Amino acid sequence: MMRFIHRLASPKYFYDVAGRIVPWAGWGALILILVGAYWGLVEAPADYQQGDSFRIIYVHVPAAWMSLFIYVVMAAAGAIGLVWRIKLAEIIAIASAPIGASFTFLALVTGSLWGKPMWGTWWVWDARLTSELILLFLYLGVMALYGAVEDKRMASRAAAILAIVGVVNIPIIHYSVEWWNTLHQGPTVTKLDKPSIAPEMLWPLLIMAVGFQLYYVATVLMRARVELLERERNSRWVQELVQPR
Amino acid sequence: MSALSTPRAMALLLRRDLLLAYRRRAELINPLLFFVLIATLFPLGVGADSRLLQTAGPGIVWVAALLAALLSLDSVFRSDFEDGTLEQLMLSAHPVSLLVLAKVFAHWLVTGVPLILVSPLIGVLLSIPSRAMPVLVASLALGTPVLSLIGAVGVALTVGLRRAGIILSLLVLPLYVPVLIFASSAVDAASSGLPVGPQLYILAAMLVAAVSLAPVAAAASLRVSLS
Amino acid sequence: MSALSTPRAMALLLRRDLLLAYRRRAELINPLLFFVLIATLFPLGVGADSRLLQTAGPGIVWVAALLAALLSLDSVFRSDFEDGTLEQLMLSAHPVSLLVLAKVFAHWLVTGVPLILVSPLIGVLLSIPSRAMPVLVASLALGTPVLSLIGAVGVALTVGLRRAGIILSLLVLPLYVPVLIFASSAVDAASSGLPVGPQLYILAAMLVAAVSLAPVAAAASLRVSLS
Amino acid sequence: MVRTFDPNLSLEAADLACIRDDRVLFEHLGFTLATGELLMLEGRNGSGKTSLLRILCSIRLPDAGAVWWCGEEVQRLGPDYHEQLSYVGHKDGIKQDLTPEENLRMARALGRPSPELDIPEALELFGLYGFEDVPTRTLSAGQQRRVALARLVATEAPLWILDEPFTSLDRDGIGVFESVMETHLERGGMIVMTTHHRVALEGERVKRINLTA
Amino acid sequence: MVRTFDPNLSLEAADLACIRDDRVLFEHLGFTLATGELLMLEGRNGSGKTSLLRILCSIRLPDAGAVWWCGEEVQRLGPDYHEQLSYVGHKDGIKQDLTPEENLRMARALGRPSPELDIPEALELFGLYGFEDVPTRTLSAGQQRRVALARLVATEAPLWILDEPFTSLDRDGIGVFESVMETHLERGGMIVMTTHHRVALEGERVKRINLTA
Ligand code: HEM
Ligand SMILES: Nc1ncnc2c1ncn2[C@@H]1O[C@H](COP(=O)(O)OP(=O)(O)OP(=O)(O)O)[C@@H](O)[C@H]1O
Ligand SMILES: Nc1ncnc2c1ncn2[C@@H]1O[C@H](COP(=O)(O)OP(=O)(O)OP(=O)(O)O)[C@@H](O)[C@H]1O
Ligand SMILES: [Mg+2]
Ligand SMILES: [Mg+2]
Repeated sequence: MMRFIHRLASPKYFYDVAGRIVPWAGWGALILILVGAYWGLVEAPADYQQGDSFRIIYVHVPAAWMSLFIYVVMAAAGAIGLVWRIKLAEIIAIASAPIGASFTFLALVTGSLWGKPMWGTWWVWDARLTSELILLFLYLGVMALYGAVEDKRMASRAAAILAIVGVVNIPIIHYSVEWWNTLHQGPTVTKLDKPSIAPEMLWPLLIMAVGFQLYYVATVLMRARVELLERERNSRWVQELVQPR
Repeated sequence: MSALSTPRAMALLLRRDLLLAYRRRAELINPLLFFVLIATLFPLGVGADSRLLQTAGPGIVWVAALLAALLSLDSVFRSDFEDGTLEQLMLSAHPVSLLVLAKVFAHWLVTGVPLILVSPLIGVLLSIPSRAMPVLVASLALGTPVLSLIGAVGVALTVGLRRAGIILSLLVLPLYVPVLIFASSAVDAASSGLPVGPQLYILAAMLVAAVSLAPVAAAASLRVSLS
Repeated sequence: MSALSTPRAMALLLRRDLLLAYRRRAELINPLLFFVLIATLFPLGVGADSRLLQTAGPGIVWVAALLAALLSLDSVFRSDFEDGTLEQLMLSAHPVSLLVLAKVFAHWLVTGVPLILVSPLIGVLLSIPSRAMPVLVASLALGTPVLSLIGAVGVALTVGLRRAGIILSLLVLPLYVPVLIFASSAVDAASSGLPVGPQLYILAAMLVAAVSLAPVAAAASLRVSLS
Repeated sequence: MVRTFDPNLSLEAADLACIRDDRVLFEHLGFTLATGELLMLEGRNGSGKTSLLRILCSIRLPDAGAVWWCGEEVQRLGPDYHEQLSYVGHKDGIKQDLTPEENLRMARALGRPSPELDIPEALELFGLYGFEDVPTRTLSAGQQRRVALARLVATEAPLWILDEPFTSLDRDGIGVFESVMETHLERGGMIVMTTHHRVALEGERVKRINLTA
Repeated sequence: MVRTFDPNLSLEAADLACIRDDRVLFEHLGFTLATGELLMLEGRNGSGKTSLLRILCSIRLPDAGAVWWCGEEVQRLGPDYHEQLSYVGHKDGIKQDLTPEENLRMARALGRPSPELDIPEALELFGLYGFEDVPTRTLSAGQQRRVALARLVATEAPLWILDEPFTSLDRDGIGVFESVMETHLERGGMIVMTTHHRVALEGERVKRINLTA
């Protein structure tokens, strides 16, 4: 097991493995998202209260979940990179930031599109919405800090520290609907015992969620490979790789 | 002769920073002045409708406090970085996180405490009811150290960057938001005669967390920024 | 070869400052973000009552603009002072006041213009009615250059006098107040459907006065600060 | 043909005094410098060399006396005097975020561009070939100093005022800069400088003022 | 009786590498320094001397290799290693608003106070008598450098790491500091330094590494 981890941490091995995973994850994501979208947007029954506007749930909820999930991954990878000085972890962390920021943005946009018919306004300053907006700023902060530091090794370590500090925001987002009584929907899907949602609605939602996951895996590995090539451009294996054979 | 004990070194560092602040005593009242100016600019910009002011009052005081803290943050490490004394701190015989704690404490004494002292006056200017004043002071007393502590991490991360002033605010302001929300909601609640215990407890918990975590994070950030 | 013509030197200086800003393009959007952050902090602190926001909106936008200008001001001369390039400017073959004008113009392009462009968005967040948007934009277009110009004088004074931090706040913010008052009253008037001509004319007059006087004052202050 | 400067130029100072915190650094100091001459200011740390140079540049006002350029008081000449001089102080006076090339371009915009050397040549002369387009902040202390000195040859000013120009330079760098000064004097330029190093320039054209004495 | 340092101290480095912006500044660099020895780093501007010194201080991480103090890796020793060293870099590391005396007091708080010299004596040694209680900002460049160097003798650390300590010093100042280094080595101290000046210390105890080669 340790040997496997050690091998995976070697840049060249990671580069090859990631290269093989990317197409699988990419195609998987595409198929699942298409299936989920068809099922959700066309097949699933309309909600008895909200009519068709509820269908935005199939984008909003997975995107919102991803925005939280990716942040945790980023902070964890950052911490690993910081403590054990593993270059790959640093790269994964920094490659995640823009993806996470886009999902956050997507969650915000779909949420406020949904808010207009539901609450009659694009935006209210309630706890969940505010904390999600803060999440966007945190992502932007991580990216800005990374961009501002010249030496990329230092930059990723600085960005990692910021990401770790920002983790406090995650439980706030998640529990905000319970801690404060807010306009936003309480937990519907993620209640442990029994989800209070019809199974015909749940399945496409879960398929979309898995599709988004695979999309993340594919893009983060792609970004990580690029970043890796750039950082290791002087090493022997990269030189051999780009040498025309 | 062996090295001084760490608490003694911290005390000396605190003394040094206070001395430096005293040497620049004309600048000392700057954050304070800024605080007062913002709090008075708002009525000018917003118009002097006193019912409006009363609702907005606690928010304005707290936003002003937050910006005053933000503006004075730079002084925590910036000048030490520029003249090379920060390197000397990092190479000292004591744990860096404790030295950072001493520096942050000095910063709070110089910028936070005056705000607390002058806040009742501002409260009057913004027609905050007098029964809410003790809560206003208490929320500032619990909240401003948190601002200094979180800010120190941000400054430590950006100290190597030129013109970091604004990137700093991008990093730090999101983390300030919870403090702002709980503190101003405490004052709001007090103005309406509601209990304020929960909010103040949460602020106290934030303070404890910040005191124990922020110095470590700031020390790690400094190590990254300097190398 | 003889010296370049002064307009050409100004153009080159402008280009240099824009280039410097571009080099730090990650930081370029920062005054903007700061502006957005402040404008969002207020609803958080004040509470989300939309009627309240609507009355306070123009004031908040303008106070945010003013603070964003104030915070970014330092970059006009401070870093030039610290690395010695300001000395080189003072020793150049061209009138210093015109070089100052070029630098201030660069500052405005980098910090003021983005604010103007993004202000409608902030207006929406703060529920400013859409008929007042053009006036909001116009007031910012006339007002932000004045902020940069007045600020430049303040910074020119503070850059050398070590303890002049106080002068910056004392001198600059009060001078900003008229801009703030006329601009936010223009937006207020527009929201209520009243004519806004007088306020905008006054802002324009301020702009003309500032363009002609501030560079000279700033140049003189720099000369004092450096010796 | 090597261009030469107008042979009638002159820098004169009379009765200069500088007082800092009640301490008289120097008094009744005067000199005349003609084309092709070098004035070497000597003196211990804290004897007032930097203060004197800043007075000669007209950045600082003297506490007594005055400085004349070609017979006119420098305070009154203003930009016309500044056009004639290049100053390299203790601080390098370069922007860390710009590349050496951009820094020199700016210097040429503020002064008079040199008709002989363009920017790449000036950088090459100071051994900065290959570094012309990286941000100056990533250069070493000595390389940054070289950029500051390259400003002197990329612009054309008869009067150079140099405050310890050799700081941080390695031996090669010192050699290069000595020959640059040599050429400048031969072309009829003037130099006022301080240094704690021994300088290879000698002869009649080198005047010395010791501020410690 | 002159106190001496523990004779078993040693500073070792092996296989060090430093890479900046794709350029390998040095690789496979190693040395061992015992008590009483001086390591002189030589090399042209930009050859990586400052970078190496910062790695030795543990301010910067090496891109490969490691540094050991008495057999333990310095990254892991942390403050225990820092207690053993004094660093004077390109920047003076003094607060301009404090007086020289206050600056030294702080240095003694951060490191180990010297049992032999108190603060006035250390300042006197560097010719700063009479300047001990003015703000350091009003001192000249060379006087400020002297304050930074006085830190070395006001504290007691066996290992001195010096980046061009002679910058801005006049000849007197250089002489004084050379004799201070001499004494330090005789007491069993160690020095790692760079300079572009010729230094009067010679003999077996002086090792040299040239980074340009
Ligand atoms: C800009 C506006 C909005 C934002 C920023 C936002 C944000 C979020 C976030 C971050 C989550 C994930 C929470 C977690 O997993 O802990 C979430 C979940 C959810 N949101 Fe929204 N939301 C917005 C508007 C809306 C609207 C208008 C509705 C519908 C009325 C809605 C319905 C839901 C539902 C049903 C969930 C799933 C809850 C669960 O079971 O976890 N959201 N939203
Ligand atoms: N912050 C930095 N970022 C990137 N590269 C840097 C940085 N600092 C230095 N370098 C590079 O490292 C090289 C070595 O710099 P260093 O300061 O170690 O040189 P040095 O030997 O001390 O030179 P000098 O004699 O001029 O002080 C320089 O050529 C520079 O290009
Ligand atoms: N800003 C200042 N305010 C007050 N006094 C000053 C200031 N700068 C310098 N002095 C005083 O003037 C004296 C001369 O300083 P100056 O910098 O001219 O010396 P210098 O001859 O250039 O020395 P060095 O060889 O160290 O560069 C110093 O001893 C100092 O006390
Ligand atoms: Mg000097
Ligand atoms: Mg160096």
